[in-house]
Amino acid sequence: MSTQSILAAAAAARAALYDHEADIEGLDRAIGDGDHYINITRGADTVAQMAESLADEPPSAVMKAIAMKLMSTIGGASGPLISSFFLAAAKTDGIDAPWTPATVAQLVEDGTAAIQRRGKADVGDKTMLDVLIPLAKALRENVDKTPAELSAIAVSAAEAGKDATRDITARFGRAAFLGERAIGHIDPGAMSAFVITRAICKDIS
Amino acid sequence: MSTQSILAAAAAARAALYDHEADIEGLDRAIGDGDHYINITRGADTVAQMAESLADEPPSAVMKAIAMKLMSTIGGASGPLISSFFLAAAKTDGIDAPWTPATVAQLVEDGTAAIQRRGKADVGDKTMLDVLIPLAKALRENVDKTPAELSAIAVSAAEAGKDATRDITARFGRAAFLGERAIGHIDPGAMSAFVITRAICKDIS
Amino acid sequence: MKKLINAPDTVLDQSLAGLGRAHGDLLSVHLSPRYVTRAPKATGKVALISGGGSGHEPLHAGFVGKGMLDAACPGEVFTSPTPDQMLAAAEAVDTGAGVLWIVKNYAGDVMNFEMAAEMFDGRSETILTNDDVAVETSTHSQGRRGVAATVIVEKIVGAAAEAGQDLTTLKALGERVNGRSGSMGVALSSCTVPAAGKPTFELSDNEMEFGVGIHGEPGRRRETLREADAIVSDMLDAILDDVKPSGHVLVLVNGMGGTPLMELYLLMDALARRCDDEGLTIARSLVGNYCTSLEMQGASITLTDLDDEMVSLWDAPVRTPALHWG
Amino acid sequence: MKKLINAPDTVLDQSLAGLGRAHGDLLSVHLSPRYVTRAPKATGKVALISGGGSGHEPLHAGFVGKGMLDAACPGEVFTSPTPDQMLAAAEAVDTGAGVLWIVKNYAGDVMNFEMAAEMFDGRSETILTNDDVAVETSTHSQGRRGVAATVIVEKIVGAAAEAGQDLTTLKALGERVNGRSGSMGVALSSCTVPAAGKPTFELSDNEMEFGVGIHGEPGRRRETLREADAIVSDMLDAILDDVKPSGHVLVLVNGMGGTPLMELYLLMDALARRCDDEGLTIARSLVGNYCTSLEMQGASITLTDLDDEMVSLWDAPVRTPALHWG
Ligand SMILES: Nc1ncnc2c1ncn2[C@@H]1O[C@H](COP(=O)(O)OP(=O)(O)O)[C@@H](O)[C@H]1O
Ligand SMILES: Nc1ncnc2c1ncn2[C@@H]1O[C@H](COP(=O)(O)OP(=O)(O)O)[C@@H](O)[C@H]1O
Ligand SMILES: [Mg+2]
Ligand SMILES: [Mg+2]
Ligand SMILES: [Mg+2]
Ligand SMILES: [Mg+2]
Repeated sequence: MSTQSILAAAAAARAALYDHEADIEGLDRAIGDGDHYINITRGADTVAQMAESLADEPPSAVMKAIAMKLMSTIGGASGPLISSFFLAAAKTDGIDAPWTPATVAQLVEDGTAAIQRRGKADVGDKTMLDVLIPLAKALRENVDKTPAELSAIAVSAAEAGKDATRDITARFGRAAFLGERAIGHIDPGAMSAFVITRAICKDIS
Repeated sequence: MSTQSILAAAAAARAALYDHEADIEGLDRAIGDGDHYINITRGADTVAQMAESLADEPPSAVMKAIAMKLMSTIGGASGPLISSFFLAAAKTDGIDAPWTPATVAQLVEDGTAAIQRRGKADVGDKTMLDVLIPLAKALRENVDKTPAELSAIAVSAAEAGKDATRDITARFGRAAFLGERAIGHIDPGAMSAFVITRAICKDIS
Repeated sequence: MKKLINAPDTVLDQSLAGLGRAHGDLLSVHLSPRYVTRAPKATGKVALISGGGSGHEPLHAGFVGKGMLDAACPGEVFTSPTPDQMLAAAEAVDTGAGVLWIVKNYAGDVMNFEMAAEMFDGRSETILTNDDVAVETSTHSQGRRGVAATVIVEKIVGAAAEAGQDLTTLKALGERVNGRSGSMGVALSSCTVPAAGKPTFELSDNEMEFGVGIHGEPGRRRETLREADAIVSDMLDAILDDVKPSGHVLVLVNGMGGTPLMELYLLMDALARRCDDEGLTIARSLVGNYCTSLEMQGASITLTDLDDEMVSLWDAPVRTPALHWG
Repeated sequence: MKKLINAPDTVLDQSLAGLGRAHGDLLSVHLSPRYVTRAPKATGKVALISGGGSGHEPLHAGFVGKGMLDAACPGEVFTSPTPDQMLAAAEAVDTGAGVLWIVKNYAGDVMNFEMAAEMFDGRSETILTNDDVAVETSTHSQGRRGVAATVIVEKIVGAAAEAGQDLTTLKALGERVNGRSGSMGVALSSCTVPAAGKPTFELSDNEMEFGVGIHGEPGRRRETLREADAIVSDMLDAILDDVKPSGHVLVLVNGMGGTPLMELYLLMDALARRCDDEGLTIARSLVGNYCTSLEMQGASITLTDLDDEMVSLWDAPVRTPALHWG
């Protein structure tokens, strides 16, 4: 994947987030503090603003620049987590070579591991990791598929992960303070991770 | 009028005020600060509580005791004005002799003059005086009528005075701060003065 | 009505009791009749007594203490206190040097304090504050309303009393401070008097009351809610129509009770930018809830044209629940 | 949404600018990145830095000044600040004696401060406050929320830093104060995040949220609004289930932003009566808006089990916009 495609993917993700304002905001208002949509779109807007100046950089530099910028832009819980993702992605093996499905799998694995190191959470804790960990696994297990097949598999894995957050209590994030009252609501960070994944996959296929 | 009748009149006035909560309160909310009903009924309740202990006192002592008690109970603008009324009434000529229509006229004149001295307002300023000054005048001009006739005249005078406050701006009281916006609302103090007058007159006739 | 209270008729006494529990080092609370006095009693100075309807907290009881008031008389919510309260307060705090009544210009307050002054045996003088420029005076015999500048009068005159100035001088000083001050307020929502149980007035979702009084009385006009900069500009224009400061000013950005500090500081910024444009130097300022209207959302701006004596009296030490410095 | 602002995205900078204009004698405001520092810079002492999402004013920037914080980092409303702000603040205020980060226990704050600490070249330690007893810890890996006791930690540790105590001692002191404190809050109405434009949650006319968080997060239960005495009793019971004070306590009756002082003092009275019954002596108290949630109506109670050192550090001089004494 070229820098061009990374920036196109970011633009697609941003547009998709805008389309899901009500969902994402509503979920964080229900079991968080209502700002996740604002935080995540502030990040997406910032990346959009950087796009032009990054157009001629290699993917590793793009990822690093995005990471540093998001670190100082998003804030909240999602800020350090998302910027950790990009910081790790910048160092993924083969990032500046032509991308294969294995590169994508590796990048998502590296990014997801960085989020786990920073936030200490795991699958089943009702966070964005419920989308990212199954997504990374699905990508790794299907690196031999065509991009279109891989996209479809990725979206299903992300969607299942997102849906799984509905029926559990949270152990991390603000929803953890809610105990049983969080049950019945999808985690807002899982929702935004799913929306982004689906938008990027659509863009690819 | 005996002490008994004074206390009965106070009870009748109190009951009538209770019946007009919405009117009086609404008017002070519209062109004042919304507390006139509370202030005036706090006064009426206090007099009701004193009734038993005053039953054997002469009218002058009853009026004086009510004045002092209301002075420390009502507060606001109406408190000092109403207690000035009773303080003056306590000294009205012939207050402790059997009352004639002339005694009543004199009492209302004395009380009204005391309110004018304390508050500096006059007829046409959109206050309780728009009821009291015409009332005093009507009583004085009709001292030769029967109590029933006098009552009817008094109620008409009070009502006309009350209604006249609707179409004028205020020069005293909180409504004065409203300028033209006070037009269209009856003055709350005029309303309560009318309600009290009518209740007492009904009680007499 | 949503309030953290037990019952409308116990609000005032229980709130005063809490004030006493929180600030026993600065003041004493008396409940029958209701008045709050500085503790311990001052000696050899003119005693400053203020008071008015409750619901404007910290005004006035929150300003009782060294360097400010000797006593405050709280009335029922938005209802003037009564002469017996004022008389008891005066008898408690008079040191023989006389009593100065500081009274906001409302018919009820004026008449009740007047009755108290007539009943009081000692010497006393009265300062009437009437800083609210919202309502024009010309057509009204009573003059303007007294609002947040009362805090400034109480602080400055309080410092002068502490410094030993006599009754006549203090009255003149207070009148000077009041005369050099102007205030203007806006409301975004109504307040609810506990005993009434419903809002004093109604504003629709995009409306504000420009020139609102501190009891929720209407002001100059009802208008569409606009940007803070535009509102502050109109407020300042209204004040500057009246007060004509030459150089150094004190500004008070005062919350009505339900507006958060974040917004009050934002108003301070807007006001400071306008003052820069006008060539006015903000020499002293105060931002917070000082003269409130229960839980009303809104704010007022007060501007006082300072002179050197006023600045040094403003800076003098004060030890009260709500103002504390030096 | 009714607010005195210009636009949701300028609220924070304009509010900070106003803070700077009002308190130029105590602090300096920096906008890019955003942090507020004590002015002038202190010398030879451990630097205390706190921060968190905005909307809790005066927390934290209102506590910058002599005897309390050296710097505060305000994030967007209810959103943790970012590591670049913390790093810039640390570089500005570090005297060489090290930096103590005072952080409320929320995932976002913890992670962002953690990143800043990793990036900062000097020595630093962290105190996490987690005084909110509303949400039980057992089932949650993150522990409890940090709320109003943060003010008490900042004051007491601030005084100790001013007295020259070293980084390790200060960290231990802060953890002791936090560990001996418990808080519980209730909301009668929601707050509205400016950028969101609508209330964070809905309560019907007779409901309250018992155990609400300072971002409008739900707490223990939604229930019918009751008398203040009953609510305070339940709040104190919840705190005493956790903090077991033996004798002298500090109480903080904290307004959430939209509740008037009259009600807060009434809660103080209710609390004081309960403390009398429990044999607890209220040795120190604070009543007012200190750790707010924008314009939310509601209040919290914090109780700290005092020891002698804590009392004398509490009484030590402090010069900040929101706390000023001694
Ligand atoms: N420790 C964690 N690990 C992974 N994800 C987390 C963690 N804590 C929070 N999150 C995610 O962050 C989301 C909330 O982000 P956001 O609303 O932007 O921040 P905040 O909670 O500070 O307001 C949650 O929905 C959850 O998915
Ligand atoms: N100077 C005055 N002279 C006569 N009546 C007055 C004067 N000022 C006010 N009033 C009367 O008092 C009424 C308001 O009383 P109330 O609401 O109890 O007191 P407040 O205005 O202090 O809240 C007005 O409606 C008016 O009739
Ligand atoms: Mg959130
Ligand atoms: Mg009234
Ligand atoms: Mg009144
Ligand atoms: Mg947040």
